[in-house]
Amino acid sequence: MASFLFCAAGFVLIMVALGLVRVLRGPSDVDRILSAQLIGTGGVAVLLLLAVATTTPSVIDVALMLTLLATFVSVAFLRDASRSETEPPRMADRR
Amino acid sequence: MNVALAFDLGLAALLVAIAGWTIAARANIGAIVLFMVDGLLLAIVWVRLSAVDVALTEAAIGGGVTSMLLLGAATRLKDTESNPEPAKLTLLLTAGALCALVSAGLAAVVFFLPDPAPTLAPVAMANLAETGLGNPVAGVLFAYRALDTLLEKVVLLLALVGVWSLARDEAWGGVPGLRVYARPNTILVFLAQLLPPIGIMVGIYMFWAGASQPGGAFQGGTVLAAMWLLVLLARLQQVPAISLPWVRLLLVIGPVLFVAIGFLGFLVADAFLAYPPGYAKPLIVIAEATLTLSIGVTLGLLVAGPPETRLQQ
Amino acid sequence: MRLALDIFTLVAVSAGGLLFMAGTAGLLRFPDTLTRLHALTKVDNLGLGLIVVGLLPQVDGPLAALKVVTVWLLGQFSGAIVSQLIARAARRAEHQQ
Amino acid sequence: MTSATLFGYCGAAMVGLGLFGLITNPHVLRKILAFNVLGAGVFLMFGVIARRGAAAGLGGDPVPQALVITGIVVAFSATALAVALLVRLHSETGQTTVSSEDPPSSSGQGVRS
Repeated sequence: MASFLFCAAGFVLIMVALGLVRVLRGPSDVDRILSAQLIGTGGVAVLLLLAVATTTPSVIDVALMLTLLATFVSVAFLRDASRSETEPPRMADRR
Repeated sequence: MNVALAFDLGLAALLVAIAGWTIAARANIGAIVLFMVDGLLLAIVWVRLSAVDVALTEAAIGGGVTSMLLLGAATRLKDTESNPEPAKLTLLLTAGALCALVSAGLAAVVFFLPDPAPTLAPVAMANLAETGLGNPVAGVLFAYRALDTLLEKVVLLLALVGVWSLARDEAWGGVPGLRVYARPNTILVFLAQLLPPIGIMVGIYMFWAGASQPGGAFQGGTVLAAMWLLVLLARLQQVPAISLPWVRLLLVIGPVLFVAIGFLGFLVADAFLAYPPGYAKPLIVIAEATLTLSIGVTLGLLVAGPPETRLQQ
Repeated sequence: MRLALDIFTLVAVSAGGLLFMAGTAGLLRFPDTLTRLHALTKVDNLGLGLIVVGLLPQVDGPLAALKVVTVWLLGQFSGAIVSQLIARAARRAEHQQ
Repeated sequence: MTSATLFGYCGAAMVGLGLFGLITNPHVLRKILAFNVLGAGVFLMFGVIARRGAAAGLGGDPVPQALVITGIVVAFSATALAVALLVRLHSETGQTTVSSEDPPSSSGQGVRS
């Protein structure tokens, strides 16, 4: 069973890595965050598979951490993606 | 061929390929997204190297707050995106050759590492029982190398002082220039109301579980920082001015308590940061709890950046 | 019984992996941001979900199982909201062009 | 070849790549990014040494692992400081690059007198 889970983890890893081509192509920053979101989910899946394959339950905590932080980064990124075109950054030196 | 080794081979190839792509990518935003992905892969690599504590830290920092910091900076500097003149070919070739040489040297070091490898693991384990901790990494951080851990928190504070000192004179003591969402966004507010309670629970769990299994103050503090920033981004709370007393108090309470415990060591044990026998675990847990809080606030303010608008009176 | 559970894991995890493949294909092949987002959400919910369900018989102890399910629920919840935010950002970018 | 040495070569390659980016890319933000890649490579080599020192029932030597955790924290602090410096540099002079050929001109758009 462990070897199968390793294979599955490797397969998911390769699949989401292929999705990274979207980062290269864009065209917009929103498309870039899409592939980051995909690889975030893929990373969580890989970590869960590894946690079971190597019977180290504490690895599940890493997946939990990743889920929380990936959400946070996506939110931060979308702030930048939706804002950069609409208004200039607020700066103290525009006096 | 062993399946695990095949997986590692693929992981390693992907890691190096994406690292190279991060360096070579044309657009700044693209490079940062790739860097974030590399952080995620590194977390998986640390799991494969049986270093779950480090994997937690890397997932929180490399994939999380560092990326957010760099993304914020990249958006601000967006108008300067285009690279005016690419580096000269001779420079590229020379630098490439020299860097390849450095890599080759390091690879040789890895190849010629002594066998059997020297290790401190038995020594660390032998005395771990005295600290009452079950997690050897926490034991190293808070018992054998406590001074390092203390100074690491001081470095965080010094970096924050450095960031703040980049403020303009008239903005000193004011509100950090963290850019929040421009208009109120109901879905985001919903997320920022629901996720932080879960996140705070995870943060407390990280530090609490850190005594006996992978986790610890730093990982917990990072989660707290991320959740706080989420609340600020959604405009549920105003970004606080850096001169507010509670901000200053939260920043220093962890390190100050840790130093106090250190000096207590002079009185009841023999040396600075020595824990009295039998009290090691409660003292470490108290120090870690306050450090978690301080680290959370410090990281959040480091990401928020220097103050930009003056205090409204 | 053990064999049945193992086969269940095999099937569910494989299906999850295939969904990841489908998601990647969608991300690369679909013509615009919103349809790509559509492909992505399937992976977020069902792909991860199938892998989690498939892993459940294999984890040792109810606590670990609970944590795995928590990861999935958290991922699904935040995935849904982030998708909404992505869609809004994409719409706004479209209007500006 | 074991997994540990494999990741060791990986770390060595990342150090080289990071160094290359640090030297050749004039954009400061990219230099900061490259510096982080370099640092990640160094940490990875530490991790390999930790993994090879697996003993006493542990998967790795906890001392290098603890050092890496401290290192990641310090690298983050340095990155935050560098980013703040860069943003200030940009708001003062409008520049985001450093280059050896042309010294920063004093006619930058935003220089305050």
